[in-house]
Amino acid sequence: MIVRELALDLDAFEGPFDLLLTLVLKEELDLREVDIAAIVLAFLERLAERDELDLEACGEFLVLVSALLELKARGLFPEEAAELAELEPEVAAEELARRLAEYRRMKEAAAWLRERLEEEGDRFFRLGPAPLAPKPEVQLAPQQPEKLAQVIRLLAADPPQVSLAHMALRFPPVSQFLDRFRAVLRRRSRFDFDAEVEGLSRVEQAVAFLALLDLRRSGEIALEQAAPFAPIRVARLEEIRNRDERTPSWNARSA
Amino acid sequence: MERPLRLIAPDPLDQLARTIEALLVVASAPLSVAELADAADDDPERVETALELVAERYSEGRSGIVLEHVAGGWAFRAAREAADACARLFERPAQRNLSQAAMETLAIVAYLGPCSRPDIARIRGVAADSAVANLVERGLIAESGRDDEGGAIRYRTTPLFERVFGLESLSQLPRLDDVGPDADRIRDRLHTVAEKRSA
Amino acid sequence: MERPLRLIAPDPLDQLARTIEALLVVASAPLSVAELADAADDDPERVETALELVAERYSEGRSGIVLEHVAGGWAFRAAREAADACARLFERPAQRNLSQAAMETLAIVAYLGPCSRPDIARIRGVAADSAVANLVERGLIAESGRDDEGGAIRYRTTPLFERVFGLESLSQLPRLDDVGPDADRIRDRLHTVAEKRSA
Repeated sequence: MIVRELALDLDAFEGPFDLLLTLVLKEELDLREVDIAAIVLAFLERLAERDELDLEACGEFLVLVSALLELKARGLFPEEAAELAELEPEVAAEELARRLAEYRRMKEAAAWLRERLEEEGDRFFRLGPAPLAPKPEVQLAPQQPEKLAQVIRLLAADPPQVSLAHMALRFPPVSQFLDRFRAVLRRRSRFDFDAEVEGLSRVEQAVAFLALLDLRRSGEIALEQAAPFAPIRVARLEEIRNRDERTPSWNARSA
Repeated sequence: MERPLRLIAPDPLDQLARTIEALLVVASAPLSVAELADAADDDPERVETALELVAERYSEGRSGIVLEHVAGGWAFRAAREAADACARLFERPAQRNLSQAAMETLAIVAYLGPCSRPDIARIRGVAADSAVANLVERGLIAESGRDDEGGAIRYRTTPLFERVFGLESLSQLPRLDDVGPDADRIRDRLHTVAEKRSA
Repeated sequence: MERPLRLIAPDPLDQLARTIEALLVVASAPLSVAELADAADDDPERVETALELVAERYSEGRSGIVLEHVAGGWAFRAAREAADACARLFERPAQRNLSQAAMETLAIVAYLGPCSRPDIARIRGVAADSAVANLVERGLIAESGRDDEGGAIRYRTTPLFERVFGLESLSQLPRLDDVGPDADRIRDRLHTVAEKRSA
């Protein structure tokens, strides 16, 4: 799935996600009027049409949507103690703007390269030596043994502590939530998603939701929601199908 | 200033052109003017002139072999009109089937110059390990030393990348400054918000 | 005998000749008439006739590229008049340096003793397959039994390695006391750093 081609039909905007980002970047569209939940719904609908969970697309979508959320939150609630609270606001703003612009530029570059590759598809050339060419022998000039020691020293040098504190967007692995939800389901047959992820950052909540989708796809759980935006109830599917103890194979698969 | 009278005719350019043809038909990769001049044991200027002759002879529509300026040098390739025939005989090069992840990773390496897997992951927001391994295997990017700080391996694009994409050099990549002013505007806007917040 | 007047030109043989030129300039091995006919989607007889055209165009004295019939079929080669130039192209001066990947792999094998590719990859943080293959091809490392545990092939340095680095034996390698007193401690240290780096 190509996230930037995601078709959107919102009150404030109709067209591909890509164009929406461009308009927001150019300030031709006020983000306050954009329903980000509707974008997420459109994405999830597209995701549900496929058999496999497209993690590549999910990652990409998360980056873009969390950046949009961040921007919108800052516009709407400048006082709100968002997850960037511990950061210097200027640093966070700088980082966010830089990343948005950089990511967007790289998407454009990738699109240009793809187009170029298609144009050049009818250019054939030989890779490697010609059939009747002589085989060259490359000899190595004398080398200093000290270079070997230097290379080992470089490999043995402590890497600096990489601080991630400046990163506005951090993604915990989906597997972390898969494990967590499975553990909960071993104790209880049902739980309330919203209560379970309460207190987590938005990004963590989004990843938790992906984990939920994955569990549903693999047939481990059923999801219920009384109405849009109502709490999501998660039920162990085995529990619904048969009230007996889980079979060993279920254990193996969920391990 | 008067030029000395030449009694002996210079080596005919045509012979140099034939030598260049011979070199290019056996070469494994594009050859620069300097490499051609060294091998032909002739002046780079004369090589440039002879290359014009060769380019004229081996051009689309005139010949099945076409001379092209690519990846910092000169190389022969098949004429575009023979693409269907080539496609029937040769497998589509692996370099031409790239996933979106690989394409974005390639764009980042091509535009930002030597960069490491953490650098790429930071921009794309997802781990770049498999995309990088895939591009290395296809020969489109290669290792280029290690980061001064973190010690992470850095990658750059290869001459093969330029050849596959039909680029004379990386400087032929289009500039991507369209978003630049917008990025500044967003930054200003965020600064304004930030100031309000910290006030 | 009078030849019939031809109002319609036959499929131009010249185009088929150009297609054959294109196929031959891309091929890595000689091509048979059957292969050429399949790729050009044409009759083998017509391909034979077109090959005569190509052979005439690409012959000694007329072109730097010469069509040659060898055991496996047809291929282009360099003209004999360009033999000296081609020899200069391929007699490259000794290579000055190894790539970073090759150097790191070589240093690991030299200091730690026989290592498998997984061992090397674990320390370098990236797959070692092509670096190992490259060093084996150059004769700087060679296979040396298999891993006790996983059964992976292990590699050691060769006498050529010692000659290139001016060593009488591996015991002459510069000491690395600052990293570790012996190979085992150095290995432990490298593993520790590699884990930190990938974290």
